[in-house]
Amino acid sequence: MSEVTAIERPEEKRDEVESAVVRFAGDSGDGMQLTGTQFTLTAALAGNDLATFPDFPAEIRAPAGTTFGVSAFQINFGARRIMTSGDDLDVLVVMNPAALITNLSDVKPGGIVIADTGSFTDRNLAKAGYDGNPLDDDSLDKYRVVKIDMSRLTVEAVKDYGLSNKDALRSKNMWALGLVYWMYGRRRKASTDWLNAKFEKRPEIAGANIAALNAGHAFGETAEMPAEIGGYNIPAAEIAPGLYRTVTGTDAIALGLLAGTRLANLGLTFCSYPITPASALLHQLAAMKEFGVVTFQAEDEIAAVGAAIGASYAGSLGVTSSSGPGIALKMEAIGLAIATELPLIIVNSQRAGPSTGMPTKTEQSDLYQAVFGRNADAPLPVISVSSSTDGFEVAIEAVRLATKFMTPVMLLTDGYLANASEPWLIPDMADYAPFEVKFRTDPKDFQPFTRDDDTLARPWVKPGTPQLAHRIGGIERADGSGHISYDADNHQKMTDLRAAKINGIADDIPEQEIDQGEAGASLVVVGWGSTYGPISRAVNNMRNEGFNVAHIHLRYIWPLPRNLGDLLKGFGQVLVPEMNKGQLVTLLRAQYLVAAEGFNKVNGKPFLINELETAIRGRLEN
Amino acid sequence: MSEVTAIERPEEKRDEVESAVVRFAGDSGDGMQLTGTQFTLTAALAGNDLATFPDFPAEIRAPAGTTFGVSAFQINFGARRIMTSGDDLDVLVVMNPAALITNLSDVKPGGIVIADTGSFTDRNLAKAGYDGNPLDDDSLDKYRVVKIDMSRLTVEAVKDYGLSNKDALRSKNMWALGLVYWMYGRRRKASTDWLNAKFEKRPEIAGANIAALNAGHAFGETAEMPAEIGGYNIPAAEIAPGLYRTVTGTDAIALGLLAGTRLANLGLTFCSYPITPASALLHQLAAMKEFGVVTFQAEDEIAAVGAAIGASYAGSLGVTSSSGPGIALKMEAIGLAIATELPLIIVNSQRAGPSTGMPTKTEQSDLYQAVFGRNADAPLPVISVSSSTDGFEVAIEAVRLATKFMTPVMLLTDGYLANASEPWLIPDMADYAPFEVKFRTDPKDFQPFTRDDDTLARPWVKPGTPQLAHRIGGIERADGSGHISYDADNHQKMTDLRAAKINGIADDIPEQEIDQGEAGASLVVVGWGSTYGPISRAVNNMRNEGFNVAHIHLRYIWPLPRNLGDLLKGFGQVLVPEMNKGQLVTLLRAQYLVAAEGFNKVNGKPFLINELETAIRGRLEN
Amino acid sequence: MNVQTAPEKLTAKDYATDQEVRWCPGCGDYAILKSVQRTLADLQADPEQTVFVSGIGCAARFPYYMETYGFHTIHGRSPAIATGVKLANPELDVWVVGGDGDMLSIGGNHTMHVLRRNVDLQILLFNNEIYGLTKGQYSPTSHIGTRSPSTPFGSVDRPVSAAQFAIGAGGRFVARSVDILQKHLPVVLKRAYENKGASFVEIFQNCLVYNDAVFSHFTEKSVQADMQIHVEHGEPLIFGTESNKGLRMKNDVLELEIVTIGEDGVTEGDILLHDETNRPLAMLLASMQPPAFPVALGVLYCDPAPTYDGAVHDQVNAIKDEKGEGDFDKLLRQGHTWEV
Amino acid sequence: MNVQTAPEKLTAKDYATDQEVRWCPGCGDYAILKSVQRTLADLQADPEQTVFVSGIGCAARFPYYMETYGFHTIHGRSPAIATGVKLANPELDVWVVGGDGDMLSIGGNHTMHVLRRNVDLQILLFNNEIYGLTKGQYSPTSHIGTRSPSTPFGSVDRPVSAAQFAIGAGGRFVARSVDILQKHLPVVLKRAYENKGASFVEIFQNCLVYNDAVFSHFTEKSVQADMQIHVEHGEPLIFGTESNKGLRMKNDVLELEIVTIGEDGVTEGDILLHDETNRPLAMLLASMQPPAFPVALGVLYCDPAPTYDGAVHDQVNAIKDEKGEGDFDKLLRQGHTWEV
Ligand SMILES: Cc1ncc(C[n+]2csc(CCOP(=O)(O)OP(=O)(O)O)c2C)c(N)n1
Ligand SMILES: Cc1ncc(C[n+]2csc(CCOP(=O)(O)OP(=O)(O)O)c2C)c(N)n1
Ligand code: SF4
Ligand code: SF4
Ligand SMILES: [Mg+2]
Ligand SMILES: [Mg+2]
Repeated sequence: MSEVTAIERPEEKRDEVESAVVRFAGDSGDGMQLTGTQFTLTAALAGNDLATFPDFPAEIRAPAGTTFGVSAFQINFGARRIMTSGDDLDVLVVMNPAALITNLSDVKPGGIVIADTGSFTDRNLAKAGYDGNPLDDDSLDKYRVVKIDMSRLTVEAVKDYGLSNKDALRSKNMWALGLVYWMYGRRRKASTDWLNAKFEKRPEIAGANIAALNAGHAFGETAEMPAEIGGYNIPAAEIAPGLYRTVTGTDAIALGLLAGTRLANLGLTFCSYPITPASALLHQLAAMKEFGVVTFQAEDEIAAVGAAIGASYAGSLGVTSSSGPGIALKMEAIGLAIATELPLIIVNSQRAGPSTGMPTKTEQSDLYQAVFGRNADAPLPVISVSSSTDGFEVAIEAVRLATKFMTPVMLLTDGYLANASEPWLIPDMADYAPFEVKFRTDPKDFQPFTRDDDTLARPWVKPGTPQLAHRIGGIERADGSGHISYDADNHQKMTDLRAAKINGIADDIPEQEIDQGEAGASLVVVGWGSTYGPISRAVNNMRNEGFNVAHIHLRYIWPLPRNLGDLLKGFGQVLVPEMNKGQLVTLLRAQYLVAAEGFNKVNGKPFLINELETAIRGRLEN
Repeated sequence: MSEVTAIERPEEKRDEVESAVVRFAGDSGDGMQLTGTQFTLTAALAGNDLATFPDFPAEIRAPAGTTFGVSAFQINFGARRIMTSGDDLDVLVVMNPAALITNLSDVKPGGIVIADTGSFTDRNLAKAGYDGNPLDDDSLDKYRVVKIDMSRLTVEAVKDYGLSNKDALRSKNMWALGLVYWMYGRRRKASTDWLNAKFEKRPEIAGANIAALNAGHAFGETAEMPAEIGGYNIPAAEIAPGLYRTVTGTDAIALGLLAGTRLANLGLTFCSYPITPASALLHQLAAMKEFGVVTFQAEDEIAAVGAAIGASYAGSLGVTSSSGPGIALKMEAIGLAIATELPLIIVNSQRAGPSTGMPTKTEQSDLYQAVFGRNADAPLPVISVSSSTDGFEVAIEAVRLATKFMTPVMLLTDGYLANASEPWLIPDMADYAPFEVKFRTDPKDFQPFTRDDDTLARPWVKPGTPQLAHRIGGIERADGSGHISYDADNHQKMTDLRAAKINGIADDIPEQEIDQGEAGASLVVVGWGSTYGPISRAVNNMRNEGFNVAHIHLRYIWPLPRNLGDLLKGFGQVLVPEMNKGQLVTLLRAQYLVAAEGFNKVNGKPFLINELETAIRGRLEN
Repeated sequence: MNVQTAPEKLTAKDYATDQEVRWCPGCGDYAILKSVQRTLADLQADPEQTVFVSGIGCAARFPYYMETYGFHTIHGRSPAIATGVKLANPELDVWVVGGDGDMLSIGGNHTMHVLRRNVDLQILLFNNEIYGLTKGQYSPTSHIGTRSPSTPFGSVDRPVSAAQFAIGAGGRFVARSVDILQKHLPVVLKRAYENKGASFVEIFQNCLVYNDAVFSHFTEKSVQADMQIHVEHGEPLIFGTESNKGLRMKNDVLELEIVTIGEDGVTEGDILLHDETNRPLAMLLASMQPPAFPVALGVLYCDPAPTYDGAVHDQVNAIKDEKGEGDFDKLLRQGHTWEV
Repeated sequence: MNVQTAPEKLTAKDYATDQEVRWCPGCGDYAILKSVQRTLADLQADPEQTVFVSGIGCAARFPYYMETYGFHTIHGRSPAIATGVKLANPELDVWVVGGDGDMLSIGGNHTMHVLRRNVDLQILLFNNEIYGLTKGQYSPTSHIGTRSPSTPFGSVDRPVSAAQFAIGAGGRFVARSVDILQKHLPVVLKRAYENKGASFVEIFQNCLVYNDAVFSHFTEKSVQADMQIHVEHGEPLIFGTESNKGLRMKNDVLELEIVTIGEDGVTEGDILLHDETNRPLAMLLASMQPPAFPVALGVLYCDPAPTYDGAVHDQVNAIKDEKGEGDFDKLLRQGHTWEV
C-alpha cells in the first residue's frame, strides 16, 4: 500500500490514456451526485465522450455512515466513443468506510482508491461493518490507496469563511473534486462559475466550496500525491461537431414527447402517479408549463391512464408513465384504449421485480408485460429506448405511431437510462418532418369506425366538432358505425382488423439494420434497450480481436421489423442478452423458429462488457 | 314447407337415431333456460350422454320480442359419447319471430323448425326485422317447419286454472317441452315432480304448467304432427355405471375448490367481485356456508385478490375469481403473492375482449395474460379446464399445487364452460388421497425463506403461532431470512429460485398423454381448455375416416409437461386450434421450436366439429 | 360550463339517439333519461359541446341514448376519464353517469378525488342499491340483510351513504332526487349544471328486476309527502301531507327533531331554514332516514369553490404570461452546453 | 380484539425487532414507533397474536420494526389485505399502517370500504401531507400551493381531510394525534385498540426532509396550547394557555365559535361538552382549522357498531347451527341424480 508522500512533480509529466472510469462514493449527505455532475460537465467541456451512472440509496435519508446510505456517481469518459458507464473502476473516491466496503469490489486490480481518512473513525468503521481499519491493514494491497484526511484539509481550507465545523465539512466533496480535476488536468472554471451562480445569495458558501475545490486541486499540484500516481491526460474524443449538452434518459424522453406533440401539432396531457424510477419524467414535464404542457398527478395509476385516455378522447395527446407495478395496474384501461382505438403513450421505466422488488435497481423484465400483458387479444406497438439520448427519437416515434395508427404505444425504458446521462448533440427541429394530426371535421359519411385504407386507423374526432357527435365504448363495436355489437362475425372481423392494424406497422417502420458486423456472421448478438452500450462495446472489442460477430439492436419490439426473421436466420448463432430471465428471446423463437439463446442477468445492474465478451468467446471458441 | 296435419300415428313407429341436437329459443321471458334444463335432466335420466349450451342475452331484460332479447338453450344428447353441445340443429323450437331470425342459420338443412304461430304477430315480426311472415312464404323451404299456435293451445289447456291470459301464456314453454318430450319418447315424470315441488305453494301454477306439458305431449301423441316428422328413439348411451348428476363448469369448480381445501385440511376464503361470466362461482360458494366457506364480495377486483392474499397469509386458502378485465386488475397483487410465495388460486372465466368486449360470449384469449401478464420475471403455474366436469379435478389440482409449492396458481376456464353442463359420475371422495398442509410450528432454525429441498417451497406459518413471529413483504427478500435486501447477488439468486420452483412443477405433474391416435401421427391437434369436446369429436371422426391424426389436450399450460417437446417433435404437423388469435401456439413454438400452426377463431362461439374436420382434412389431403 | 345556444331551438327529442334503449321495460333509468333530455332542452345545451362519460353497468349505458358526444368506458373509472377530458378541453360540458357499484364500489376512490379536486362536471349516480347489469348482487349501498345471489343469507356489511360520503370527501355540491320525480329531478339537474365544480347528484332509481320497490317506503305516491322533504335554500324545512311538519335543531345536541306546526306552541318561525351553504346541516339532512325522518331531497349542499380544471389552466396561463410562450429551441439548449 | 396476556411481562423493547430502523434521522415516524411499542407493552398485547399490515411508503416500513407478525404489502392495498386476514382468522389483532398517499390516494377506496364495513382492526394513518418514499411529491392531503417536484409552481387541488373523509365514509371510530405527543398518542392508540371495529387514527407526522414543519403552526411547543384542543368524552371543550377558551355552538347555525371563559359573561357551564357519540359534532371538530380554530385531537368520534368479520362468522355459524355441519358427500349428490 502506498502512503501519501510529498514529491514535487511538474504538471507536464502526465500519462495519456484513452479513457477512464471514476466513481465518487460517500454518504447520502456528502453530495456525491453533485460532485459527479460537475465532473461530467467538465469532462464534456474538455471534449471527452462520456457516460454516467448515478446510484442512489433506496432509503430517503439513511442514517449517516450506514452502508445502505451510500450514494455513488460513476463516470466513464474518454478520447474514444464511450458506450457504457464502465465495467470496473480506475479511480474510486470514498468519503467514508461504508462507501469503501460497498464499492471496493468494482475497482480494477491496481486501481486507485482515494479515501478520506478523517471519516474512518471507529464509529463509522463499526457502522460499515469493519472490525478494524482497512486503511491500516493489508486488505487493500491490490490497489493503490491514497489516504488523505480530506475532512481536516477541507476545514482548514475554508476556515476564513466563518462556517461551523459541520458546515465547513459540507465542502469536502469539492475538495475531492478538485483533487480529481488535478489528476485529469481539468479546468475548474465551469465548476466555480456554477458554485457562484448556485450560491449567489450566500457568497460565504460559494467561497468556501471554491476554496475547497482549489485546495484539493492544489494538493495534487503541489505535490503531495504518491509517486506512482501521476496526472493523466485524456484528449478530446472525435465527436461530431455541434452544440452539446448532457441528458439523462428522462430528459430526452421529456423533450421527445414535447417535440413529438409539437410535430403533431397537439396538446400534451401527461397523467401519472409517482413511482421510482418513473417519477422523474413527471417532474420534468411539470416544469414545462410555458409550453402548455398539462401535467396531472392522479390518485393512482389507474386514474392516471384513465385521465390520459380521456385527454386523448378530447383531442389532446394523453401520455401516462409508470414503472412495472404501476403499469400492471393500467392494463385494463389500456385495453379500453385498444378497443376504442385512441392514441395513448405509456412510458414504462422498468425496475427490478416482481412486486415492489428493488425500486432503485434496473431490469428489463417488463417486455412480456408490454407485449402480452393484457386480457384478450389486445395487441399494441412496443418500442424501446437503447441509450439516454435515444429517448428523444423514440419518444417522437411513439407520438407518430400513436397518432398515425390511432393506438396506444408502449415505450420501454429502464431505471438505468432514467438516471444515466450522456452528451447529446442538440438536434435542430427543422430537420424533423412534421406529422400534423388531421382531426376529422367533415360530417360527410362520417362513421367513427370507418378506417383509413392504408393504416386501418379510424378517424380522430374532437368532441365539440359540429355534426360529428357520436358514441364509443369498450363493448365490441360494429365495424363502421361503432354501435354496440354482439354479432359473431363482427367480432371476428374487428379482432382481425385490430391485429392487422398493429401488424401493418411493420410496413411503416424501417427495416432492421445491423449495428456492427456482417449479415451471416458466425454469431449475432441481439439486444434491446439499455444493453446497447455494453453489447456495442463488447462486440466491437471482439471484432477487434478478430471474431466474426455482429450486433443487432432492436428499437421495435412489436411488431418486429419485417426483415428481422430472414436476417436472423442467416447467422450461425443468435445470442440474446437481457436483464431478465429471457423475454425477447421467447418472442424471437416463437416468431421465427430460430434457435436463439438467452444470456440473462438479473442482479439489478447493467451488463459488464467483460461478461458479454466471455459469453461471446465461449460460444465461438468451441 | 310442411303443414301441421292430423294423421294418427302409433307410438312404436319411432326411428332410432344415435344422437340429436335440440335448441329451445324464445324471448328472455319465455323460460327457455328452465325448459332446457328440464329436457337435460330427462335426457340424463333416460341414460343418454349429453352436453348443453345455454345462451343468454347480453341485456338483463330486453324489451319483449327484440332480437337482442332472445334466450336459447341447446342440448346435444345421444346414445354415444357426446363431446360438444352440437354443431347444427336437428330441432329448433322458436317461441317468436326474433328467435327464428337469430337462430335459423344453425339448423341443418332438412332440420325441424317448430314455431309458435300465435307469436308471429305483425308487431313481433316487425320487432324481429321481418318484412313479411316467414312462415307464410317460401323462405323456410329447406327446413321441415311445424307451425303450431302454441299460445292458443296453451291458453286452452290451462283454462281450468283461472289464470289471466298473461299468466296462462307463461306455461307455453312447458307445452313446447311436452311436444319435444313426445318426439323423443321421453317420460314426463321428472318434470311434473319438479313443477309440483317448485310451485308447492301455488298449486294452480303447478297445475297449469303440468297441464300445458301434458297438452304438448298429447298433441304429438294424438297425431297432429306432420307426416314426415316421426317420433325418435335415442337409446341409452354406454356410460360407466354409477350415480350421476349434471354439472356446469362452475358447479364443478366450486365443488372442486371445496374438495381440494378439504383434502388439504384448510379453510376456504373466497374473495371476488361480480363480473360475467365469473360471478356464478361466487354465487355457488356463497351458498355453501355450512361447510365453513367464507365468501367476500369485495369493493373491486384488487381488494378481492388482496383479501385472498391476506387470507392465505393468515393460514386459510385464499381464492379469487374474475374474468379478463378483472384479472388484469389483479396482476400487481398477484406479483405480491409470487414475491412473498403465498398460496393463492385465481380462477379466470375467460370471455371475449379486449376491454369489456362481449361479456356473455366465450373466448380463450387470456392465456398470454395468464402466463406472461405481470411486471418483471413473475412465473406462476397455469392450468386449464377442458370440460364442465373436468373443473372438479382441475380445481383440486390447483389447491394441491398452490399449497405444495407455495405459489399462486392461475386456473383458466371460460364463459362456455361456466354455463355448459354435462352428466357427471359423482366421485367418491375416498378415492382421493389427502394432501394435508403442514403449517410450520417448529421454531428451531426457522427462517421464513428457507426452502424445502424438493419443492423449493418456503414454509407456511400461521400468524398466531408461538415463537415464529416474522415479517414478509414485496421488496426483494434475502434468501433465508426474508429481510429486505437490495443485494445484487441475492436478487439473482432469488429470481433463479422462483423460476426453478415453478419449473420444478413439471416434475410433479403427469407426463403429457395422447388423448387419441398414435405418437408420430401425420398430424397432431393440440388443444387446451373448452375446445376439448369439438377437437375430440373431430379427431375421432377423421380417424374413423382413416386419417392418421392424433389429439393432445393440455391441462398444464405452465410449466408444460416435461415430455411435451419430444412428443410434439415426433408428429408430422402440429395444429393448434384456439378461440383466440394464437396464444398457446406462441408458447409451443418458443419452447420447442416446433413449427406449430395456429387455427384460430374468435367469434364468441365454440368451434364447430365441422370447421375442425375441414382444417385437418385440408392439411392432410394436400 | 358553457351554455352555448344552438342555432335552432332544440327539444328533448333532439337529445335522443336513434339507438334502441335497452334497459328492462319499467326500469327507473328511462325516467332519468327523459329528465336529462328535458333538462338539456330547457337549457338549450349545445349537444356538440356536451360529453357523457360513463363506466359500466345498466346506468352506464346512458351515453348511447344521448345525441351528444359519449364515451362508455370501463367499470369504475369514469370520474378519472372525465377528469382527463376536462384537462384537455375545459370548455366541454361533461356529465358523468354511473351506478352505485360503478361509482361507490370499484370507483369510489375516483369519485372521492374528483369531488375533492372539484373538477367542473356533473356526476349522476343512479343508486338502485344493487348491481343490475351483473344480475343482482348486493352493492355497497344495499341495506344490511339484502338477499342477493352473492349474499343468499343476507348481506352483513354496513352500507355507505352516497351523499354523506360525497360531503365527507369534500364535495361542494351534493343533491338528491328520485327517478320518478319528473318535476323535481330536472330542477336538481339544472342546479347541478349551473354549479361550476363537481356537482354530485344521487338519484334513487328503481331496479325492478333485482331490487324492486327498495325505495318504495319513501317514493310511493301515498307516502311521498310524509317521507320526503324537498329542501330549498332559504326556505323552512317543512314537509308532510298537510305541510305542517318541520325540522328543528334539538337544543345543543346537534340533532334534528321533527315538530308539528300548531302543536306544543310550535310556529312556522321555529322551523329551521335550509342553508345550502352549511355543511354540517347538509350532513344532518343527508343522514335522515325513514321511518323516523323523511328523506331529504333537493340541493342539500352547495358552496362553490374554484375548480381544478380551471386552476390547472390558470396556472399554465400565468406561467406563460410570466415566462412568455415557451421557446422549444431554447429548452433544447438549456443547462450547460458546449460546442465541439 | 383479543387481549391475551403473555406469560412474562413484556416491555416496549420486546416489541422491537433487531432490524436497523431506516427512516431519516429525525423523522416523526420514530416517535410513533415508540408510542406504538409502548402502547402494546402497556396492554401486554400478545406479539404472536398481533399482525401489522402495511402498504408502501416510509410509514409502511413500520412492520419491519415490530416484533410481531408483519406483512409489508403493496401500495394502497393494506386495508383490503388486512380484511382478508381478519376473514381467515378474526382472533388476530390487526394493525394497519400507512401514509396519506398509501391510504388516501391510491388506497382511498379500500380505506372507505374497510371503514364502512367496520372490520375489526386499527388503522394508523401517518399524515405528513407528502409522499416521503418517492421523494417528496405532494399528496391528497397537501394544502393548496404546495411546491413539490410534481407541482413546481404549487399544487392547485383542494386537499381531502382524512378525519372528515373517515366520518363521511361511515367510520365508527375516528381519532387524531401528533407524532410528538408522547403522552397523548398512546392514550389514543389504546382507545383504538379497545374499540371493536375499524378504528381510524390520523397521526400528524413530520417529514423533515420533504415537508418539514408543515404542522408547526399547531404542533410547536409554543403554540400547542392555543392551537390544539384535546377532546375528551363528557368533558367541556376547553383549551388555551390559560385553559380559558372554549367551544360553543353558535345559535341555530350549526357552527362552532370560540368563547373565553370570564369574558362577556361566559362561564365554564356555557362550554360545549364533548360527546364522542355525536357524529355531527365530530364532523364539526374535524373541520376546525388554525388559525381561526385549534386542531381537535383525541377521540373525535366513537360509536361502536357490529363488526364485519364478526358478522361474517356469526352468519357461517348460524347456518352451520341451522343446517348442521355440511356433509360433503351429500353436497356432491345434491340436485337431480340418476343411477346408470
Ligand atoms: C373491471 C370490471 N369488474 C367488474 C365488471 C362487471 N360489472 C359490470 S357492471 C357492474 C356493477 C353494476 O352495478 P351498478 O354500477 O350499480 O350499475 P347498475 O347496473 O345497477 O345500474 C359490475 C360488477 C366489469 N365490467 N369490469
Ligand atoms: C403501485 C405503486 N404505485 C406507486 C408506488 C410508489 N410509491 C411508493 S410509496 C408512495 C407514496 C408514499 O407516500 P405516503 O403513502 O404518504 O407515505 P410516506 O412515504 O409519506 O410515509 C408511492 C407513490 C408503488 N410502490 N406502487
Ligand atoms: S337490471 Fe335493473 S337497473 Fe338494470 S335495466 Fe333492468 S331494471 Fe334497470
Ligand atoms: S422522507 Fe420524510 S417521512 Fe420518509 S423517512 Fe424521511 S423524514 Fe420520514
Ligand atoms: Mg346499481
Ligand atoms: Mg405521506
